[in-house]
Amino acid sequence: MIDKRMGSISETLQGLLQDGSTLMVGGFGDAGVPFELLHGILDAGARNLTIISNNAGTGNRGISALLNAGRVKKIICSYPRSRGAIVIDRIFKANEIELEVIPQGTPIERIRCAGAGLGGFYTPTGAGTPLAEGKEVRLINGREHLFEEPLRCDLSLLKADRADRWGNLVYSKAARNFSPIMATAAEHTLVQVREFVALGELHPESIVTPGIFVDRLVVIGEAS
Amino acid sequence: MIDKRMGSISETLQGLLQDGSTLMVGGFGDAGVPFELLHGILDAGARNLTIISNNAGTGNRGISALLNAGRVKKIICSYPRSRGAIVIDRIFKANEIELEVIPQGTPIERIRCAGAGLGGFYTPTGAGTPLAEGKEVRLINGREHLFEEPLRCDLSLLKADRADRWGNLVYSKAARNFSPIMATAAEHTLVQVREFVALGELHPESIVTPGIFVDRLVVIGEAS
Amino acid sequence: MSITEILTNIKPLSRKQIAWRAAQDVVDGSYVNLGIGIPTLIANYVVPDKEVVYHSENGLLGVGPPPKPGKEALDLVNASKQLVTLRAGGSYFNTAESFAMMRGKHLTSVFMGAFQVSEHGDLANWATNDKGLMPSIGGAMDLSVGCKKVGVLMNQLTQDGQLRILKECSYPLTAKGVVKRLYTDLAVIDVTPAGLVVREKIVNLEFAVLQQLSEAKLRLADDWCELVPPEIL
Amino acid sequence: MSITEILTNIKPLSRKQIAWRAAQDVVDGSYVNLGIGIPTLIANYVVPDKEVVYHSENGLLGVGPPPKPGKEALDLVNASKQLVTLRAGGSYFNTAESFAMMRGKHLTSVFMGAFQVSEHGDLANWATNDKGLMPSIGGAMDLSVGCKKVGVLMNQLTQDGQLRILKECSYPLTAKGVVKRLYTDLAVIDVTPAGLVVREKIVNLEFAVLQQLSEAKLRLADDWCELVPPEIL
Repeated sequence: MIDKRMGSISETLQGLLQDGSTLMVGGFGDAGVPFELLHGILDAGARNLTIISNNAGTGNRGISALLNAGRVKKIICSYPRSRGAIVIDRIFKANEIELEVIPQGTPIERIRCAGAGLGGFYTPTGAGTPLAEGKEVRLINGREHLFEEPLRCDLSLLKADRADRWGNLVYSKAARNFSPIMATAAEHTLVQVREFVALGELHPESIVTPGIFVDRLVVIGEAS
Repeated sequence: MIDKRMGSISETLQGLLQDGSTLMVGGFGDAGVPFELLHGILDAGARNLTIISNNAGTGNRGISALLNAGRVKKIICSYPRSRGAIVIDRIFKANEIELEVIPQGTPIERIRCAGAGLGGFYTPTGAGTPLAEGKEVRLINGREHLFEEPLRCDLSLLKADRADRWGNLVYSKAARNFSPIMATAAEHTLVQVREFVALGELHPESIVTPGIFVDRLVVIGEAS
Repeated sequence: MSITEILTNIKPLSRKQIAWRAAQDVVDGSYVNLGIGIPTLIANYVVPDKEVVYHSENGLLGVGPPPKPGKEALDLVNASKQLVTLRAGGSYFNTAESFAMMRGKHLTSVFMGAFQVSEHGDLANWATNDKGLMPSIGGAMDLSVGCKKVGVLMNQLTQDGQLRILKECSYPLTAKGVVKRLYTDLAVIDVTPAGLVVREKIVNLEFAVLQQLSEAKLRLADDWCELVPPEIL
Repeated sequence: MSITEILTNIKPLSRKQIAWRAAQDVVDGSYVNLGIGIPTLIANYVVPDKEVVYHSENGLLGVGPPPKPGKEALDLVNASKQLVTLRAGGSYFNTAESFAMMRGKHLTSVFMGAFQVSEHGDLANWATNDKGLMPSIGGAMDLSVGCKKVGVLMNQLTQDGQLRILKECSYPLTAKGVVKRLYTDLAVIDVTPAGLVVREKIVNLEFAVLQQLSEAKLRLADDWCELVPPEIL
């Protein structure tokens, strides 16, 4: 019998989080960010975290809360700048964090590469720019490409709209973004969902993330 | 105004097919095979075709019909052997075709690579086997990987279940298989569909192939 | 003539007017990505009889106008994180699929902002040389290497009067040799294999003066015309 | 003893009994891929209180039994191109996603047929040395490099009495060092870093005789037990 539901946020994180863990966090802006799971990480007290996410948080919640509490050693993202990105801006200027900014298409493809069991790929993105420094460059059809390696993590923290006990997921609108790919490249994939439904209620042609990629689910209801 | 519907199979192929064209053909077994488009290719009379497909046809229709008519110079597939694969078996044994057999996960990834604008990738699949001959081998984390290049084509011939005038597609059950990826790597993507629906009728979260990847559609109804 | 004197004789385009001019180049039936800032305004000036499918790199095709008050969906945002709507025919997909569209040359055109552009079409729009400014790339690099037509919208000069059209960019590059057309507050300039070619310039702006406002050498097209935007409030 | 004499004293497992034995190793809550041929039969012998999600490389999770007459859907086939059903909770996806599951080590176990297996766990199941036999790979290479537990189901000998368990495969390899367990009509044999270890063998089969039927050296596990299948018609 498969049932991936956990009773609470803390049970969902139980035994999986360590100091020094690498976390992937779904979401673009606020859409799809698993705020409750992130606040669970804050409560769990882990330190020296590495976070892989598109943005670096705004206001005082979610990733910003972890940054503000000094729990994050390094953040890998494509677009930290944002109206309201006050915490990352402050600690970046104070040199209190290692910030790695990479073009959005590269981390998502590196994550997919890891999840798909591939060994790396070449992309034209970033060739001829400062981001090419230290990277293998290969001329393919006369055009420079950079070699990029698979990117995996210990925990993927995601937010979905609906789920069943097998862990099948559908997302809400543009809240989908990174999550279906991040689900494939984690040692453990943890998902907060708005609504839990009976097995068979999600249409098999419309399931976006098949449950094989999901380890634990927690039902949050209408999240913050 | 976008309307990708064509009035007939011949109009759908009009001006796009040449001797020597490379065609990708969706489908696994019979599920998802665009038989009517393939028979349109037969009627159009093109020769020296290269076909990329999972199987090599059974019985006397579809790919088998093209093979039987001597129109195909080369076929790249993963699994030509099959009950009823009489035509490919005969012309393979008679040495009348160039047959390249590759592991199914590699062509689909090469096709995706082309459609995604990447320059190539490394896969562990095929390493240490005769398929590694002539390929670049790279040791990644102590494991042999083969370098694989993007694979594109002139025309992708696909079958979908429903479509709208923007070319958005949904598929029927396991008839999906290669088609959503093949749609991304063709100079022109041509799709035969069972049913045409009004714009907005396909749910935006359930569309499998966004219309951006589709050039022309033809409505066939319940296909053979 | 000083820049101040120049600017008293001419009327540079407003941000909205620059967006209006770029909108004239948006083609019916095309797939278009609009970057953060001025480019986002372009959709407002595309005439409604053109059917255009707007792409947003966070995973949308068919982006529509902002929602009516009370109809907002918090999960429906564009790449600028603004609340938007989805048109009939629109679809949602994941970031990998979205960037496959971008890098894979499936979009017809993209319009972006920039800090600097070189005469070779090099683009610099993600970082300056100010170590205190937090760098941010987003989709800019993937869009610029992958798109068939890259248009850049920017004022001819920075707020403190620095040139932006240069022989070589001094800021870190986003991509090399990708920009096809520049839309500034003074002119429309094409990047060609033979260098920068001015296609349109605003009324009362002498070509020699426009050249002063570009480090890179400009050439005035034989068939150049005046850039006359409508009044936009 | 000749092979004929051996075979008069023992009762090798039938195809269905081999599938039954492999089914005993299928774990509750696991994700399992069943290859073409004997492996497809395994699902018939997994007890119903185990909830198992069957994967088919053509893009299905949650494959169910064959459809009832009159309920067939022609688009719902498994990797063997047999008509199947989809269980509640099942899903459809494209081939790239399906092979990501396979290569990316997301499946718990895979069961395949083989022509030959070596003592190092090398697998040969896609081509022979007969140039007249059309080679076919399908998902075999990706499954075998990507899956955590690869089990092989095959008769100990070929139809014409050739050995299949070898020091080195003579046929073209599918993958190197991937097979973890062999289920034959005579025995269950594990591939370990120290070589092949017989865990189970059928009644009345002397170990020395079993060794004769394998070119590769076998070792009998200290805790070996008898392989006693149920009668299956």
